[in-house]
Amino acid sequence: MQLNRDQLERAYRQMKTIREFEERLHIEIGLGEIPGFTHLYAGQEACAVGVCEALTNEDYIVSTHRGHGHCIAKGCDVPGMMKEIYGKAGGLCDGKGGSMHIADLNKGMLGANGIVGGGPPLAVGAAIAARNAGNGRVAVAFGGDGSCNQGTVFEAMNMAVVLKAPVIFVFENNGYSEHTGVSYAVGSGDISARSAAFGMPAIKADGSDFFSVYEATCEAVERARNGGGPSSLEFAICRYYGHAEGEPQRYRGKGEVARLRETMDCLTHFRRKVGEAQLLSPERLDEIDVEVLELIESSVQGARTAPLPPAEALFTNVYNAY
Amino acid sequence: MQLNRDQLERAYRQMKTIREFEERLHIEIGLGEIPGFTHLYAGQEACAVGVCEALTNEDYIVSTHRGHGHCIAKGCDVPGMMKEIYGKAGGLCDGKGGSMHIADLNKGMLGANGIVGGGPPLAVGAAIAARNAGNGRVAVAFGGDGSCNQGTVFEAMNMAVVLKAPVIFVFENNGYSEHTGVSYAVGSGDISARSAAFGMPAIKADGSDFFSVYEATCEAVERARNGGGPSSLEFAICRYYGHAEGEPQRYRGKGEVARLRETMDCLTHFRRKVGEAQLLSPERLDEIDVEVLELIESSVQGARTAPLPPAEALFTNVYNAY
Amino acid sequence: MSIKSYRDAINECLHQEMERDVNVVVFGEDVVGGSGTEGGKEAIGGVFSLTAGLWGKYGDNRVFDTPISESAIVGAAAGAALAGLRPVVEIMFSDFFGLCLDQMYNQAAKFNYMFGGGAKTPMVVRTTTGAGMSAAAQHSQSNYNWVTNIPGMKVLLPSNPYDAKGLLAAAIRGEDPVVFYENKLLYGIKGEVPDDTYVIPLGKGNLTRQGKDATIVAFSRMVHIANAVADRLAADGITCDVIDPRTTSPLDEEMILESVQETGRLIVVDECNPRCGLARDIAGLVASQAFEFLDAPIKLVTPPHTPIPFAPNLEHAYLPNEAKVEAAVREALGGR
Amino acid sequence: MSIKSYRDAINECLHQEMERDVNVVVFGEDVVGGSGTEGGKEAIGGVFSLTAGLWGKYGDNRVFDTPISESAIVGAAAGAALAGLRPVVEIMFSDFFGLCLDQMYNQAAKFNYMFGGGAKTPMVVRTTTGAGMSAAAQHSQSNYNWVTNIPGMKVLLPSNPYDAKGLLAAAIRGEDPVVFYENKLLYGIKGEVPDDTYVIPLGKGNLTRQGKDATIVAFSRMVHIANAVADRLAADGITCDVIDPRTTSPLDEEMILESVQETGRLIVVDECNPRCGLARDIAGLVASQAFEFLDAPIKLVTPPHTPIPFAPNLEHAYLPNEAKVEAAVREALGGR
Ligand SMILES: Cc1ncc(C[n+]2csc(CCOP(=O)(O)OP(=O)(O)O)c2C)c(N)n1
Ligand SMILES: Cc1ncc(C[n+]2csc(CCOP(=O)(O)OP(=O)(O)O)c2C)c(N)n1
Ligand SMILES: [Mg+2]
Ligand SMILES: [Mg+2]
Repeated sequence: MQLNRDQLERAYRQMKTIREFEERLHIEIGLGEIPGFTHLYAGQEACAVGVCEALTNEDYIVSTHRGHGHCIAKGCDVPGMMKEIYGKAGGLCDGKGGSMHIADLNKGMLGANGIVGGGPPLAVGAAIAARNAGNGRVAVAFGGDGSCNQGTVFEAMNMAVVLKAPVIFVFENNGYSEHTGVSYAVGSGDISARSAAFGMPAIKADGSDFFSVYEATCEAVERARNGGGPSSLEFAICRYYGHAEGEPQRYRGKGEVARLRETMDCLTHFRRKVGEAQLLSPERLDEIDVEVLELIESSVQGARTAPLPPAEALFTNVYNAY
Repeated sequence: MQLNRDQLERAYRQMKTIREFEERLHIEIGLGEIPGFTHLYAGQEACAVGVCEALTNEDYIVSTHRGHGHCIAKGCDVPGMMKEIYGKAGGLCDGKGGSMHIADLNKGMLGANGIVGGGPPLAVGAAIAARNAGNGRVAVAFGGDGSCNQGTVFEAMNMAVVLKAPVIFVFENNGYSEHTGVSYAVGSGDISARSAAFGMPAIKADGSDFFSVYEATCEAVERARNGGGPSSLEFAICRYYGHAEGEPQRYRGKGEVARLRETMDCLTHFRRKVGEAQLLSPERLDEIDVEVLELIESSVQGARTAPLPPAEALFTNVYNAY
Repeated sequence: MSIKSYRDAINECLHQEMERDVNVVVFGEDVVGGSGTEGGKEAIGGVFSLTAGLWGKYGDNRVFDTPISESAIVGAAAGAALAGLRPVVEIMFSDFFGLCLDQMYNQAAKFNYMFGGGAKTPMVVRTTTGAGMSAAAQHSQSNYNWVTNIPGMKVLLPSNPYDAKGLLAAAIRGEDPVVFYENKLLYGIKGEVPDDTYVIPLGKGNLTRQGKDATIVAFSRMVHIANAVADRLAADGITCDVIDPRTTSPLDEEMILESVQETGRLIVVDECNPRCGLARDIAGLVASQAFEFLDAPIKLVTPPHTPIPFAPNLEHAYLPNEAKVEAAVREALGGR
Repeated sequence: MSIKSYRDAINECLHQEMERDVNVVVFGEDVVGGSGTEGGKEAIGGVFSLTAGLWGKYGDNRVFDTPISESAIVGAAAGAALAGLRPVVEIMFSDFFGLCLDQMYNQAAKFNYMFGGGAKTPMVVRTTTGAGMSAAAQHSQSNYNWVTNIPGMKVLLPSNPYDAKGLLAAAIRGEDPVVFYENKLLYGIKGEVPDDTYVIPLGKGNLTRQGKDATIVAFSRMVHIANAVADRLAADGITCDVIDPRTTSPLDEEMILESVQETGRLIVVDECNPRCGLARDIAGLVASQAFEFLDAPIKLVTPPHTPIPFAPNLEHAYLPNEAKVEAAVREALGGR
């Protein structure tokens, strides 16, 4: 589980890419450039990247309405994502899915999902496929603290235990489901204990610390690959923006977001840790920052200038064959 | 929680009534007298009666596909039940519901339910109504070991905790959901621990012992009436007949049912306990037995000779007002 | 009487009905907003602000947030209704009905029938419907055809602020389960709405335009399209009846059949996907019960048999619009 | 070729498809039966015995029982399909779709569209449909109209053993999600079924009777009623086309429209509740696309807009039957 230099650089690059992708979207949405509902992942980067760094390209993930981070962490093409979110031809889904349905099956990214709790049953299925193929793949079901109250999620956890399916249920606990606090909506308040009661190991970790996330995930992945069945991981993290863009966040504490950005920022943590351990130099990280910003800028330009999806796209892909 | 003589007699009478009702249905179904699917409650009587003895007429219960016992224990009219199960006019639901939908709202019996997991959300609602009315009523959601894997049941438990609703979730663990064993289908194997993980007290007791069931329920009812929110009760019990009538039970152990009838019978237990404690005499119990058999016989005769529902009943009761 | 938005008309109705009857309760995800947060309750007041101010007036027991548990929300409404309350619950998007339809289909809608009468289940499921906001495939759908199919459910589709208030009041005061579909694109439209309470009887359509050449039946937002087309055609000397049935179940069959008897031509405009949607339902009604009055093929204007695409240009092509409806009417009139 | 029951035809198909393709897996509640019991696995072999013998041949990984978790069953099928398997899952009664429709409606059916192509979701949801067993309001319903409404879902309604085997094979070998509705009352009927595997293309109707006076379109068990009526009327010199569309989506519109063009009269017999069901769907199709060929009002024979009553006499009155269909045909023929 020792991370080499390449891995650390990739991890930082991905976290930074997610951050800048979302910061830029925040601006673009404000300018009215982006159609539809968009849920930004800014603040939660260490979670997506820590989890996906423990996976291979062949492993599966199912995502949520807040899916950009998971996409980038799983290696999806960033300019293609931007086009998708702009609803343009050449987007990851040819502009037909948008932010809430962004997917790339070739990367094992089985889709963002507009249905809270829609993903975990899919992950159980993908895990069964992996089990049957004996290919050692695992499936990760991302979800939020709010999703853990949805019946489908409980069903999926129980079924994964019953079938010993190599699934990892990741709960990103950012404290809110829309405008409701986790302390209100989650009976017992303890998501992990609920998972554990279905008969699977359940670990809690600091989701703003890439290394904690990565380690917890590696353990769960190893168990899953070795036939040990499902695990549950709960990561405490913070959401920097509103539930969806355009939402005034009046339910948040005074100065809460500023404080979180100040004290809990995963990029700052990462920089400090790799700096202290002399693993990556600030200069190298700064270089990456510049490259990331260039990528985001060119992605936005690419998306803006991309053509609209052709009219006939309305009618295609309903069936594979009729 | 001390039971007086009347209560004990009533409890015995109800358990015996359920037993004889089901034994007789078993025969009638064999004779082809009863239409549809019927799930017999024989063997589980102490559970329904122990729970309902802790309730008043005003409290609510929601039942399952295996609902006859809950009905009788809640005080529903036995001849009316028999007519209903025969699909006759004058049945508890005018012959329109049948065994799987038998109900009597005047007795707080909100219906058997053909949907596994259909009932618990209803119980939460009834409990909210009680909470708002401040009338001290509670709602009991009966369910089986198999039902505890249904997402709706988890949702209901969590919501009851969140809303501090006076609900009692009763899991009658008879070891089987249809032809599947509880050890296979329930991840962790521990239904109560799963309830507890939602943040409510969860108690296990011997479901073949009326007194254990009654005591556990009293405790939960008291908590609920006093604003203490939901509880979960898991009772280990045995089912004497097949999942539904006509099913050969090849999944059961050799001689399992005979052994259970021999060693775990709730009526035998009850008789022994009240005998040892000299609370009710065997003679009195024998008298009750005779009365019960008479009631069942006359109910069957009444059902057989009752007229069919009138043709226009097809069209009534779809709406209260159109 | 004053000018109010569709949103405000609904909110006002909720306030007045809660005031009128202590048994009316409101719950759902974020209908209060802010539960369990530092900002505190009603920090937000409902995702689409339909329930704003209710908690402040009626308190915790009558207005409360729930976890994300659609089945339990609808089921709790049904159980509470059986036990004497009149719950008005919110399912944020009707697209989520696939998670909670059982509680409508097998429970609430059937109690009265299965129990042989005597079961009152006065509950309202408020939900949103309709495309046009680039909300993509899972947040834009129209599925009132499913619920219309369920005996025992009443289905309401207000197309304007006046109807929204009056139909909702009728739903809340009735004894049957109701699904009340609010069109997201209509929240901002304005119209005359009495300040006092009033009830629009369920099953009575609204003849929004009168004419003699063709009958246009349209649902929810489509009514506005139909009206605009009727107005434009009137300038060309073609006049149409436009019928807004307002409720799909019960349905004002009489109004539709009588109109077709006069005009001999029917155009149905509906946002459901075409197969087994409301357009074919109405067409089937008329083709079986007023066939002899029909002078031309029935014209159906619906989206195609595809999911709803995200890209705005595709979504626009997906939806019925004035041009499509006008073309359909002209075709029904043999190319006039 | 030999005589097999509808049940055995389905079971044989499952055996052959599992043999043919290692990616075919079967799971659901009690499809093996006996998991976690003393009697042991396959002590039972599926509640309706459709999956008997599969576990014994193909083992734990390919045939397994699940907990009572309909959403997770259908969702796991969709996820497994995306990841390369061809799951055939069982939802014991389609009446339970209110619990798991989301995974068909918002997930499986939409992947390919939402993801801009490239998503194959070859999965089959086998389920039961139909009244007539006194199984009452929650175990007798016909809801294939809902699923027919969903773009991306294919919907199969075999009416006989031959179709059951051939349609199921086509479903399993296709790349799209399919709901396969088995009529409980047909399990015992027998017919000629080839021993080898074969495929019936989806979207091709079956003309089960040929005639010139009227077209009867009927679904699932209703096909047998329609055939019997056609035979009886033939003795009176009235001949009918009887069309069994076999699949409601895709639908063989051509066969229906062509037949009506010849006969000028349409009767639709369907077991869905009437509103937004298949009867009005077909009527809407014909009234909009073959209106000029119609010589009489379209006749629809369906149950009433009520839940399904338990009492056998009421259930009998609820269902379409030969007398009702014959009366409808004669009425369409102006009382002949
Ligand atoms: C079934 C369903 N119910 C409700 C919603 C509306 N909704 C979207 S996201 C969300 C909150 C989810 O909270 P959480 O799981 O904590 O994820 P987060 O937004 O915090 O990432 C809700 C209620 C939905 N999309 N799907
Ligand atoms: C939603 C749903 N799924 C499946 C069924 C079929 N079914 C009826 S009872 C049952 C088993 C229930 O087991 P359990 O909860 O243990 O109750 P028991 O039969 O033992 O009383 C099943 C699978 C159903 N009726 N409803
Ligand atoms: Mg959250
Ligand atoms: Mg059981």
